[in-house]
Amino acid sequence: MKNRLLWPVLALVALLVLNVVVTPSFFSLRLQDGHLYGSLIDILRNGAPTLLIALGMTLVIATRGIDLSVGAVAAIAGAVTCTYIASGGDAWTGMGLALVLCGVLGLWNGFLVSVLGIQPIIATLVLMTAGRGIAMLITEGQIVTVDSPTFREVGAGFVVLPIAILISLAVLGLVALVTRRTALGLLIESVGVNPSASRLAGVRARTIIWTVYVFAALCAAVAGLMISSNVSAADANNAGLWIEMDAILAVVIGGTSLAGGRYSLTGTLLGALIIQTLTTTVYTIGIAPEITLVFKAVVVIAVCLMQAPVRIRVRGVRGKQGVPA
Amino acid sequence: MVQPEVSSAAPVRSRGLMSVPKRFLPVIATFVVFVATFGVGSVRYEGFASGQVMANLFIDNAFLIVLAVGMTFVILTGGIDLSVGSVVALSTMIAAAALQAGWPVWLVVLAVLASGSGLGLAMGWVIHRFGVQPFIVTLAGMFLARGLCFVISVESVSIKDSTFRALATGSIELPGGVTITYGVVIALAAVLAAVYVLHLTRFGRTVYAVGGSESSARLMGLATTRVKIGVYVISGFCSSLGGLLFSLYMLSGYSLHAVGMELDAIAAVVVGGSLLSGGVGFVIGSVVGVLVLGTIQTLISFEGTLSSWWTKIVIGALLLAFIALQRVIVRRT
Amino acid sequence: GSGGSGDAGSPSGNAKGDDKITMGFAQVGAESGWRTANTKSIQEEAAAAGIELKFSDAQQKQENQIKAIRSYIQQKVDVIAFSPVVETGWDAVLLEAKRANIPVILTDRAVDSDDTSLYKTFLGSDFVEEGKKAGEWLKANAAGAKNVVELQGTTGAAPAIDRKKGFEDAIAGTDLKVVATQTGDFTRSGGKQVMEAFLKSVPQIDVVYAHNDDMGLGAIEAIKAAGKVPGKDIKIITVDAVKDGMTALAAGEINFIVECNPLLGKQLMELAKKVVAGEEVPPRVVTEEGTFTVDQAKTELPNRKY
Amino acid sequence: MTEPVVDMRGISVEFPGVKALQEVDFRLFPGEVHALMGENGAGKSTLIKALTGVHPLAAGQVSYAGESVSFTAPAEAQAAGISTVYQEVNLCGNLTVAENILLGREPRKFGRIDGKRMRARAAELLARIGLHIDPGSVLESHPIAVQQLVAIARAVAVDARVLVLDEPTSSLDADEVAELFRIIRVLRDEGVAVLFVTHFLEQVYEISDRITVLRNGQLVAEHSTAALSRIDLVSAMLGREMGLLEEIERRSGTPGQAFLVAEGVGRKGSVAPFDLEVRSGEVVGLAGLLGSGRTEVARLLFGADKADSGRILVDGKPLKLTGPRAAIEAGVAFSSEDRKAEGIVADLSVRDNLILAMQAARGWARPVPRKLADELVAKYIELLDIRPADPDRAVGNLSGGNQQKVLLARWLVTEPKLLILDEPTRGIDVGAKAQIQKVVADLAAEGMAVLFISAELEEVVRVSDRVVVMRDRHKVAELDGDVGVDDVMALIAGGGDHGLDKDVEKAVVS
Ligand SMILES: Nc1ncnc2c1ncn2[C@@H]1O[C@H](COP(=O)(O)OP(=O)(O)OP(=O)(O)O)[C@@H](O)[C@H]1O
Ligand SMILES: Nc1ncnc2c1ncn2[C@@H]1O[C@H](COP(=O)(O)OP(=O)(O)OP(=O)(O)O)[C@@H](O)[C@H]1O
Ligand SMILES: [Mg+2]
Ligand SMILES: [Mg+2]
Repeated sequence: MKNRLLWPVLALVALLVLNVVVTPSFFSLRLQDGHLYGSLIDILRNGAPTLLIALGMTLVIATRGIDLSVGAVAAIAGAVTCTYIASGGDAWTGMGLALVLCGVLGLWNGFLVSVLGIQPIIATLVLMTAGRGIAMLITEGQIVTVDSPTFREVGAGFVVLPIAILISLAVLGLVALVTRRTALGLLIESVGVNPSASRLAGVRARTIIWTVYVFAALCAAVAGLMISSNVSAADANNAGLWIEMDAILAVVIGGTSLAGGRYSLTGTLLGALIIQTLTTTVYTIGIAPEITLVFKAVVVIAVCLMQAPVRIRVRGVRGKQGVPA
Repeated sequence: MVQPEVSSAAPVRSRGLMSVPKRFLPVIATFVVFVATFGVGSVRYEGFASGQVMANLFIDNAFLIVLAVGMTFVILTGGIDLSVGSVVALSTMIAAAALQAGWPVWLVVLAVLASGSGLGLAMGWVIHRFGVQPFIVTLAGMFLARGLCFVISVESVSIKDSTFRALATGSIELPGGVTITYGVVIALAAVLAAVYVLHLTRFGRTVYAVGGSESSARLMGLATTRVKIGVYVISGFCSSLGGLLFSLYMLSGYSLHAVGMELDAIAAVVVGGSLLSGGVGFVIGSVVGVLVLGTIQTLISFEGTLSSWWTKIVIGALLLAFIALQRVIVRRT
Repeated sequence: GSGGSGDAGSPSGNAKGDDKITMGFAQVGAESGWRTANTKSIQEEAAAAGIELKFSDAQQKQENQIKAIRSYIQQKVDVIAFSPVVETGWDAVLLEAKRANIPVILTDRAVDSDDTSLYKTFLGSDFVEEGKKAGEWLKANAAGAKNVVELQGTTGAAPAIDRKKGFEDAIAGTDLKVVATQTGDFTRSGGKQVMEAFLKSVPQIDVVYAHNDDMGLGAIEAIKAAGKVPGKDIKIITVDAVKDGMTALAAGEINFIVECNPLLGKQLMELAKKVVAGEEVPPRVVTEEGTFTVDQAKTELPNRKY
Repeated sequence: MTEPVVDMRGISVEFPGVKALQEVDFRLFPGEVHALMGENGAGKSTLIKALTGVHPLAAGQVSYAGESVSFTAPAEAQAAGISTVYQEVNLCGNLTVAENILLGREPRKFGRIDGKRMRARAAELLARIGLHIDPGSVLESHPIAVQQLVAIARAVAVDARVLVLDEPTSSLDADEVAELFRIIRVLRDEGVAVLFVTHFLEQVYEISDRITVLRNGQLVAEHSTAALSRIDLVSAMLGREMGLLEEIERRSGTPGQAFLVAEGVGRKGSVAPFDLEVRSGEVVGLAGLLGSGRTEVARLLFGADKADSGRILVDGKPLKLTGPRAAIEAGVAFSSEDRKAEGIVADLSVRDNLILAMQAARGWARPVPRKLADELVAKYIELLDIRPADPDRAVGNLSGGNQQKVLLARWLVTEPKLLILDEPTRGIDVGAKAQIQKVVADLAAEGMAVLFISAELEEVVRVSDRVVVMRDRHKVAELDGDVGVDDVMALIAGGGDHGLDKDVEKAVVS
């Protein structure tokens, strides 16, 4: 695993170097109103929601699942909170409400997957479609703008570093701690690698699967709060749009297989950073919008070829070393 | 205590109750649910139960059927192809731009099909040769194809070619006054060809074998390389063919066409009873899957008064109702 | 504000003797607050005019719009109206409508078809004109500003293309120069992210031209975070004039907004009645839209509904 | 003798961290049955895979039919006439039996596969090895033994010059083995070279002409079978004398309370209601032919399948068996016969696999302390001689026999009150098998109840205090203490008719 992370790291470094070459001041940081200011900080802050969602996604994927609904759930979280605040409510209560509601949505996903046995991609597709409708229902299709200093902190606030990335890193640390210090990681992986063997070994596969979907939904909820807090508005339509793809991509770049089983949280962190750096790079080095996607495609291919377990089979040695009879 | 003798001969035989093999069940269940929904629609909405509504289901989804066919191959091997939607857009773009530049129709068709298949080949090769996960490779393919659209033109390009127009507007009269388009015929031909390839050729059987267990298939001496790359070529080909049908449907090339259509195609395949893990599923199932999605759309438009958000919620709910019913039927039997 | 050009039609049905006009309206989707206001206006005005409205949301997909129009043809509505997602690709379905003798009204955006008999009239804004207005104002109020950064709408989307074009045309030949342009996907967070990057990579930014208010609002956040004053250090011009944008304008954070009016409902219903009654209508009806400066915004803001 | 058809010289194969084969020479002659012997992990399967192009060679040379070859894929070896049954059943469970037999060489008509002829041909090939199942049925629906037979049918379906069989008999009982040997003899007489791997010494002496012994990836000896006594063979394999086999004549004779009592437990379509009692401190053997329902009995008792009649009492109290967890909580453990699909968690390490059941029982919040895990792993690696003795190696990379040992260890560490072992010694070498039997006996002596299922009748009779006989999905008898193999055999075969064909047919053809 360690070795495989080398390549994502190199990819990240390569992207950063590219930026510095084009924009020499890319690494420069300065203190602005008591917090750090610079491109690197932007990458961290804007990458925080993706990272958070990717963390939840990592565990879901480790159980052989996938969660397409995270983007919609993020939108719902933002919608609930902003609508609540806009109607005169308190920010903390609003966020609490959002988390509870999204937790319920996670339970729903987990129910479809682990109890009804519906394939994860289609089970979560239901909420992916309907969820955005629910978010719009809550906001009535409008962008709900709020003016709440408390709420602003989540996505746009700073304690030297952006609060958003601090939250994401804290969750990363927590997940790492919980899955590696308890047996949860082992059980998740065993369910992902061989569900029937795990069941026969007495693993509560159902509960575990259920748990990871709830966790993914909660991650998505917090990410949704960050996204809407960052602009102090809930945009039910666009908040978290396609973020599920970014999250899955982050997980996959990080070396976790979509087939389930072994997962790497560090890999996911790297993957999320690579994706956000890529986006920022596009803006910073001034790639024309028309060729942005081509540029992204090239980078993604390069990253995955770099980390690919190259299948070159060394066959030349044969024959040369034949043992004399 | 139960006497062992009482039921002595009984237990062994009860497995024969179903005359249909178990693996057809999901497809049949999907079909049953599809018919039921159509029935509900007919009762609820005036004019729903007409032949033309059924025909429109095919007309409006011909391209999706073709995409789902290609996707079925990929999913059967346990892979996934996220590039299909973008390749559709690229195909419409190439077709429109080339026609505008005055290329002859046959050359345009050839160029579109070749570029789609070529991209599929490239992706398949990378997936196989470097052992990269299909998800990333085809996602890159998705970016690339969509990006190339923008490179060709940011604006939409109208198709003015008379042959295309004739094909697009022409229709075939079926008994009962129902008309279908040429696109439907092409889509159905693609379905038949896919069924033939999957079930009656070695290539097709190997597709199933690879999906069942790739390592076993390799040890059994099957041509796994050819199949693993081949399915992406097929999917690429189907995407570009779907793209051609789409350009007939739209008579335009546009870089924002078919955004997210890959998810529709995947959903259709999965709703049709295929397993994403590979090895299980049928092309016919995918076709029924497309019809299911189409019916949901039709129901929505017949309902006619849903607000934008309720539209999304109802689509989700109907999708859920479908798969839940399908599960119930599969479990009961 | 919107204003009716014709007289208010009588709400009591049409000339053919049907008791009620049925209109099928195929909306693009609900991708923005602007669009939602547009939908709402149409729904409300239809009710007020006594027109039965069949409404469908295409979820931003042209094929869905086509399907919806087909189903309206099947359902034999009296008139079809829709906002085309994109200008190409409507000939086939419009021909079907024509064959079925159902008149069609376009809103928001024209279609690119040689056969103008396919639709009766087109009601909507002119995106190129909007871009031009933005450019003209800037030319007149540049005051030494040179470097413009542009926040584009979704790449490939019609408003984005046209607003870019109109703006470029207007500032051509002046000192003004678009030094960086990037898509912000019409969203606030998109606008903010892009602006953040611009603030670091572009040495001197005088003006931000955003294709809609939302991106402009995002840019304001980014500018504030960089320690600059939006509206002063960096001038901001946007298009749309939704409520949030007008609020910012009134607060002086935005300098100028070109209106793009979503409240077409009333005009549309009037046109529909005429069309169904077989009256002549002009082939192009431009919605009334203005522009707002900071001062105008202060007076207009209280009346803003969307 | 004539020229060898396969001549491998100085073969070395390396995996990351393991030298699986070091300079091994191997020759295979036409018309001979050659047994490849060695302990678990000795490198037998690796040698076979090196021959057929699955693993690249680090060094060495292969010549086939007099020419130097270097196969890069199994397909090439197969095309050249080397037909192979690999150790784990390597077929596609999602396809039908007929397809599995004929994949890649389906009969065709006008270029398309002729389904009817395919099924007919498959039925013919199945009949040839004495298996009467519906060729149109899905492979997955058959027990592992049937799958093994299907794999054999596939291998003998082609005209090959070399037939390689890697532990083809590990799940088979006497009748099928006899049938297989009949076919092997026919092929041998036609001049086919047969390479055969097994851990059953009797089978080696019954069928093979020559023996090659590997140990720790190195060649130890190549002999003609006649010239090598069993004792010598075993010590060549183990590298030491072997005395254990005789020792486990253990019959405690003091079973305690009835731990588990099944009353009229049965399941429609799988096994007729039966009564069964397992007492603490005794080993109950389950004997029967392929498809007689032993596995089904085990699964019902464990809750892996739901019974639809009868009830189960544990310690005198009725137990509501909602699933495996309920059984585990009641102190029942079950090791499945299908180690690939239901046993190992391939990507996880030996350590993780070993503590999995224990961990699952403790719940996620109370991880097995690292120190305890290491102690347990060290203990069982030593006790069962798991090789390589590396707790961090992924279990999927272990040899088949060693995987089986890890599985067994997984359940032993949970110290269950009743241990249900379905084919626990499948693919286990002689030395380790004796070790496992001894462990089972010791556990019983310490008060554990054991339900022991094995295709090898001798083994069942040797370890069991009581033998329950299954036939045609019915429990037909319960035999006490000192029964002989022959007594059980008579019961298994039932009223004299040839059990196998009929039973399987009845069971599978629907
Ligand atoms: N793919 C692999 N990766 C790493 N090590 C492997 C792999 N396959 C086999 N080995 C190692 O090579 C050695 C030889 O294994 P092999 O499977 O050949 O043993 P075997 O003699 O067939 O044993 P058994 O009787 O248990 O089947 C073992 O130590 C095993 O762990
Ligand atoms: N999952 C299944 N689906 C359908 N049929 C099955 C399934 N599992 C087993 N069977 C059938 O049940 C029969 C009994 O199998 P079982 O595994 O109980 O036999 P057994 O006595 O354990 O023999 P062995 O383990 O040697 O195969 C088999 O012949 C098979 O046809
Ligand atoms: Mg082996
Ligand atoms: Mg069995």
